[in-house]
Amino acid sequence: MDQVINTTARREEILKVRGMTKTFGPVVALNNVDLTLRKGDVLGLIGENGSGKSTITSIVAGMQKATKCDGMYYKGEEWKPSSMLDALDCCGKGRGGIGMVVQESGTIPGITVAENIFLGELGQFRLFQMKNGKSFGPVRRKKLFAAADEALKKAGIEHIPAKAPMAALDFQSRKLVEIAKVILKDPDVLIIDETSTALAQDGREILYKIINSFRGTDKAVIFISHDLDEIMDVCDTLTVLRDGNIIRTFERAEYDPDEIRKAMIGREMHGDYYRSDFEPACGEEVALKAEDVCLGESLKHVSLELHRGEILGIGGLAQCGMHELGKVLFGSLAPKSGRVTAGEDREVRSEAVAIKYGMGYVSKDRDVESLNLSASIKDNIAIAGMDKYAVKNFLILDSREKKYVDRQIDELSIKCSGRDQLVQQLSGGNKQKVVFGKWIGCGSEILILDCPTRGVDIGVKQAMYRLMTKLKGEGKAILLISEELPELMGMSDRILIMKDGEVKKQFMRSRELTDADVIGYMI
Amino acid sequence: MGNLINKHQLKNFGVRTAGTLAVPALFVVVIFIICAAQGVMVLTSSSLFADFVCYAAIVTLTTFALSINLGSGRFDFSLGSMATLSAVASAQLTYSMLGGGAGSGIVMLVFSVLIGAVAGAFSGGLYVILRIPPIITSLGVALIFEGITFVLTNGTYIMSEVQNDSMTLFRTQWYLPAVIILVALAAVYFLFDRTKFGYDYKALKEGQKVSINTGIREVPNAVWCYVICGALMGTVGFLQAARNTYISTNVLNFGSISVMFTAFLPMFIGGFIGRFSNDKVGYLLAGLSMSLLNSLFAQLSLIGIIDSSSRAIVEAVLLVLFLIFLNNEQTCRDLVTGRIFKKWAEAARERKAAKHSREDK
Amino acid sequence: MEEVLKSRSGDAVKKQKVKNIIIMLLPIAALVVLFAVYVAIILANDYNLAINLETIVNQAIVLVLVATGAIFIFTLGSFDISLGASTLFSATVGILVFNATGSLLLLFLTCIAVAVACSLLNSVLSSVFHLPMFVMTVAMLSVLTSIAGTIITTNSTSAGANPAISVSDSVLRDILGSVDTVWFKVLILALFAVVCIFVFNFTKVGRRQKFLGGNPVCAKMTGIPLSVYGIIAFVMAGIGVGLGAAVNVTYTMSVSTGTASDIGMSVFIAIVFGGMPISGGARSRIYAAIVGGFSYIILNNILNLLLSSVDGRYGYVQIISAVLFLAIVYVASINYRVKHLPR
Amino acid sequence: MKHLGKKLVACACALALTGSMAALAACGGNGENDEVRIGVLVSDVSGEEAVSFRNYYTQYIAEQYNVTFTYTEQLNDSASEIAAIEQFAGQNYDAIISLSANDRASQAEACEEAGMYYAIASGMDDTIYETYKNNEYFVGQIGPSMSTEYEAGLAMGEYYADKIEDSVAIYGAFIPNPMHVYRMAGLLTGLGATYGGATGEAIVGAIFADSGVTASKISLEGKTVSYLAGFGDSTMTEMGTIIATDPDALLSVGMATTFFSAMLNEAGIPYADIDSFTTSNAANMQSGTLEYLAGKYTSSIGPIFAAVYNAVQGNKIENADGSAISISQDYWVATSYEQFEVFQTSDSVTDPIYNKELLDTVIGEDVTYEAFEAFVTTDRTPQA
Repeated sequence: MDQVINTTARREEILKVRGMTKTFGPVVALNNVDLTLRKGDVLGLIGENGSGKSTITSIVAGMQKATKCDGMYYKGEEWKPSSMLDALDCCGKGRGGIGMVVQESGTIPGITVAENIFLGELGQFRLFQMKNGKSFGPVRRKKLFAAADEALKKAGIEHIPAKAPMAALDFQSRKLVEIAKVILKDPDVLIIDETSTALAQDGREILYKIINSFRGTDKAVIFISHDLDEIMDVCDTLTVLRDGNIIRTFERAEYDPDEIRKAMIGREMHGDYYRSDFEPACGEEVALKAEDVCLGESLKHVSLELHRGEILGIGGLAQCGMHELGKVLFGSLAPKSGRVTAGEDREVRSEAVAIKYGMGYVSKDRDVESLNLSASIKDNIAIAGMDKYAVKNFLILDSREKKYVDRQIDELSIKCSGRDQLVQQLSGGNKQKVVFGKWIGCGSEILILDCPTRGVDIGVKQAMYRLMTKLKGEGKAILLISEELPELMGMSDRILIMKDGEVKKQFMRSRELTDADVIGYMI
Repeated sequence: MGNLINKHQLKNFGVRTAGTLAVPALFVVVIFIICAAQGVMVLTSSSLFADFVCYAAIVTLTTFALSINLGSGRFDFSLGSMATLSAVASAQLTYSMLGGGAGSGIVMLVFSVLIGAVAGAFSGGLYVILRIPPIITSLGVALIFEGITFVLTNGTYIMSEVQNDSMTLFRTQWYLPAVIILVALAAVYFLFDRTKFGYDYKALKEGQKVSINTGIREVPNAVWCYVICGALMGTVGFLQAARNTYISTNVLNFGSISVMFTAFLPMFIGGFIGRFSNDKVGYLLAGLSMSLLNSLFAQLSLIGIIDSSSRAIVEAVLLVLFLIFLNNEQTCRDLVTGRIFKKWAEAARERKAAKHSREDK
Repeated sequence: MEEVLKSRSGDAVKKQKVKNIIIMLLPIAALVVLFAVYVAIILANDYNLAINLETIVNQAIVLVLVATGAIFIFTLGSFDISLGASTLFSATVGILVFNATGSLLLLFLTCIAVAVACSLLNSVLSSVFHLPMFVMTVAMLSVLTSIAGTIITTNSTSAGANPAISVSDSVLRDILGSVDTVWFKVLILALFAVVCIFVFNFTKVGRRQKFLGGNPVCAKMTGIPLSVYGIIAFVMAGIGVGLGAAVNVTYTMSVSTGTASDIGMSVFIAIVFGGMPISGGARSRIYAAIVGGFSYIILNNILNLLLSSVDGRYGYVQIISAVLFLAIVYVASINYRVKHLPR
Repeated sequence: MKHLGKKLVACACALALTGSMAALAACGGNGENDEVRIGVLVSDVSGEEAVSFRNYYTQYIAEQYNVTFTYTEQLNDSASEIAAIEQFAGQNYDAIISLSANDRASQAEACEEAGMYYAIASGMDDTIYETYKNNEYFVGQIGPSMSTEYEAGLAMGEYYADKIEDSVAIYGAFIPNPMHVYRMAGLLTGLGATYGGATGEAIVGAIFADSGVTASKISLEGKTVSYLAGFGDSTMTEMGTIIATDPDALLSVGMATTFFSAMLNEAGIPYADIDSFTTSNAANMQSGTLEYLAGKYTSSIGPIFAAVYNAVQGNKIENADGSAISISQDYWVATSYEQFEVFQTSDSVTDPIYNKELLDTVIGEDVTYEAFEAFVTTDRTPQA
């Protein structure tokens, strides 16, 4: 990676935040935080979920307002953006503002790429442009599309036509459109919030190219990621946040993964991160079986067997079909052909059947598919386990339900104010624990985990890996779908690598297995 | 509402034209077959044609209004009450000024549009201020508008206020409602497909949170939507008054609700047509189709083979059938082409094969 | 994006809890206050309290019964606009059966069976053909009103403007009259409410309904398909409609084309008035229908009394009651404000 | 929290306001003890006839006597009728006059239960009368009987029998509303047409059996008959179609003056209707093509008031065998504007035919059934 640092430019501050506090109701997300960004710098922000890193950047980028702030200065002037567009426009100056590529999808599927790129600023394409900057009249479509094509080109994205409907693009292309949208405005500060997780290698290359074009110039980048390796690789400086406070800032020379982890979680990490053994092991009995499953472009003749006491990893790029595979196995998507059976040849036709056969499914899209955010922890955990504690299999008694839920809260040590707390108020990690509690509590024998540690901080991650090991020991069958190779290699007894809807290669667990061995089969 | 991917792929002009005209053509063909079978004719005189255009205008504009907010997930029960209120208030106002003299029609139309727009602004304003789901505010607003209508008239029919030569023209001269349709179509097309407001509207509709975070101001956009709805419903109120030659004002306890239900079928048909061309044009074609259907119903009613309740059932069944088509398009297509039997056969064969292989094991 | 939210002190949480409870109790408080005002007016005017209270029950009972069952549909975040039409239709069939048999039991059973059948038709059709539930109910509204209208017109015994079927046999009228009492109505309501509360809060079905309303996608992934539970919800609503229809028959001893015409929309008002969010989900409560239904009726009665000498009072009554309705819903929803406009 | 506090305070204020209004209402109500309070049930608040009836009671009678009339809103079903009666009962009203007919039996029973006098002011119903005539609280019914309705239709039909040369259009209003059915039967008979039979009785039976009129079953020798009824989205189109055939006249059994006046005046097609003597009908007759109007006159509901008033004062009028009154009233017919004008001027809200002076002759302790009957049946049709 390019490491030229212009030391004279680095001295100059471009963005300064002093005493920023943000609260959401009773919850403090940022506590009197100071932050300084210097020209030419690529600053990494890292911290567990809820440490406040997205909060501080979203305030800087005009997405929301601070509850209290002693001062926010951009290029020496007071900085008060009213919206993200306003921040990009540098509060009316037109260029050189602050642009942010947000963590969740920042594009709108129902409209065209061009409309997304110029979202909220179509005024410039109106027929009549007045000298005082005002405009009126209809929007000229040809001009709009031409400008959008221009913008895509500028960001180095050639394969996306501006006229295409956003919905027709894949996830990565959508993210790239977002990047193009920000780059178009020539921001002097670029904020990238957890974007790279959505990108495959080629997409990441485009992103890194852009970041490097900022490095050492008069501009600067703030880069947010969960991936410690990536962030150490990309950033010149690293600031660690925890519980809304800034804990420590590391210069590149001081980088030490253990130190950084310690700063993030505020304590020493004990024991192993992943599984400690390197012997592939599993029971004889086949718990779940897919035979020649096909689903359009996503799955082509996939067959697999998952045994009791086994952790079977499925890896590949985001679009390789592995997420669809998870849903097919759980009966949530009906395969066009082929069949899925659990245990003794019992066909899995729907989620309800899957659950009856002792299956549980942790979705990648946790907030939508695995949780009912507006309901309490109790409701979420209890919903799948009613067969366990219902009297005569229909009567639900509060006392039994509470006991059941409290046991899960205890066993998974979910941090909450009580079982009646709403799930939407929990952190990502604790939300994921609730999902685990929901499926483990009801005694699932087969667990399909799709990116179970996505958006989860290190502490919880470690706890989850331990839990998986424990479950394996109890003879449960676990199918681990993940986009993170270290996790797959660290946990699985066996790894299947998928590409374009097909299983390309199988690896057995081994100490010798390396990233390089595997990646070749993914791309 | 329209499926963008399809739209993108359907570049073929022939397919687009065929898709656009398929449903209206089907209506025309079926209606003329029924006419021939029953020995009746529709649109036999110029005044009947004028009535056809006038009713088409009512349906089309109501459909425009319904689709604007419904498309954005905002349920509006107050459409009918806006139409009645603006018609009643504008009729009284116009009559007090002109006494039914020359120009009454156009003046009342202008007032009705304006009052409708104000009513819409009230409705939209209440929604953005209270920030409770629009379905609830619209219930309250409908009750309020119905109440105001009742207070203005004490529930009595509005008759002489809307019975004058000037108003008659809108019912008997087909070009007047035709002009209204065209102006309304041009206005909604321009506003929603060509302006920044329209682009913002679409962005908010498809991705509310992202749009707002980006800096699109939702509140004014929403209020303007309600204002436009109000103006459209004001026009509908006026046209109904002109066509019926009286206004029934006793609409307490949600008596005004049913107006919006008549627009569901044309809205879905229009949305379907919109996939091939433009949804606004679709609503117009659907409105014309519904009006032609109305003309047929009138003739069938005169010879005594259909009455208002059987008509309601026919329309409801059409709605359900069309929805079934929309939501099971692939199956319907397979059914028509006969491919479905092939599929069934394949599936059966597969099941059999799977069974055999299991048994073999 | 609102990353992690850390709880401040237990104190703040407690305060929030108290606030939540106040907001939750608001609809009940509103009912109590409205009731008190109503009683005060009655007593101050030297009117007969007993008769007036009976009137309230008579006016509210059908609405409340229908709304109580409808909670199951609303919980799913769905709604049924054909409830009024369904009430009319089942009452129509019910009264025909009663006229033919003279059996009270058959009246109730028929009404319930017909209403449940209508509900099933609604929900099964929409789940088999993947139709939007609401639009299906719009179509159902037309169909049921028209069919009921045709039946009533064909069998009309009325001398008035609206065709109507009435129970004219005096023996049969006496049978109906024997159960047309406040106590019987309250008993029916209480029984139904208890059943609903039980199903809603103490069975798997009820829990799943609430979960479905909160997040249908997640519910599906938890093995709770909308198609199945939607049907169950519509069946419960059907029972409420059937009971409402039968009680209406015992009260009026006739069914006309205008019967229950405003019930369909009043159900919305009642349920929201009772403090339940229109989107359903975890905050759904059975009592919302009862509290809201009675509040709405009492409010209208109060306004009618207060404005009795005003010209065009029914217009004013409706305006004021709509404004108060919006005000109460506004205050009750204060905890659930979001940045963007709700849909 | 502060925000919430404010809201709660606002709410409390609103409720306090309501409370004080309640107290206010209490002061206003029930001041005079001997005031007679009558609730009026209506199922139509929109039509001109309904409005003039209402004005006669609330603006004339209420001024002349110590009476208050309270009108209900439009009652669409039996439940709302009973609820209205119960509300009146709860407020200690003395009597109910019913112009609404969703379910008269239930009305009568509800009134009996509440101990309020009950009277029917329009659309006489013999079944109801026979059932409840000995009921203590049933005052009786005065208004056009079904045979009067039949006669009204018959007169119109006879008037037009010779005038129709080629074609006639008939509007059946809200058939199978019995009132409209009887008028229709009369009309067809008068024209010399048949519908499942030639006699009035047969026609009534046929229409009820069909629960409506089927156009093709009407037969009028040598002439074309077109028929429409009801009011819906296609009604105006149907009327337009009929007008295009240029019929000799449109004969209506009700509501045509409301729905079709504008169209018919403009097309120059003569029409006849059974409605009431309102200003707009006067205009239709003077400058439009309305040429025949049978109608109730505004103060025709005067006698039933007198009967109710007597009953409330303790002088319930009963016939020899102790049953309630049941007297039919006839329609007036205008076939020229002059005649119409006479009707209008001789019976208005400010100067009605049944004015106080006249009504006082049948109000009091010693009014006999015979005197009352004679009073109602006396022909008071104004002469030009």
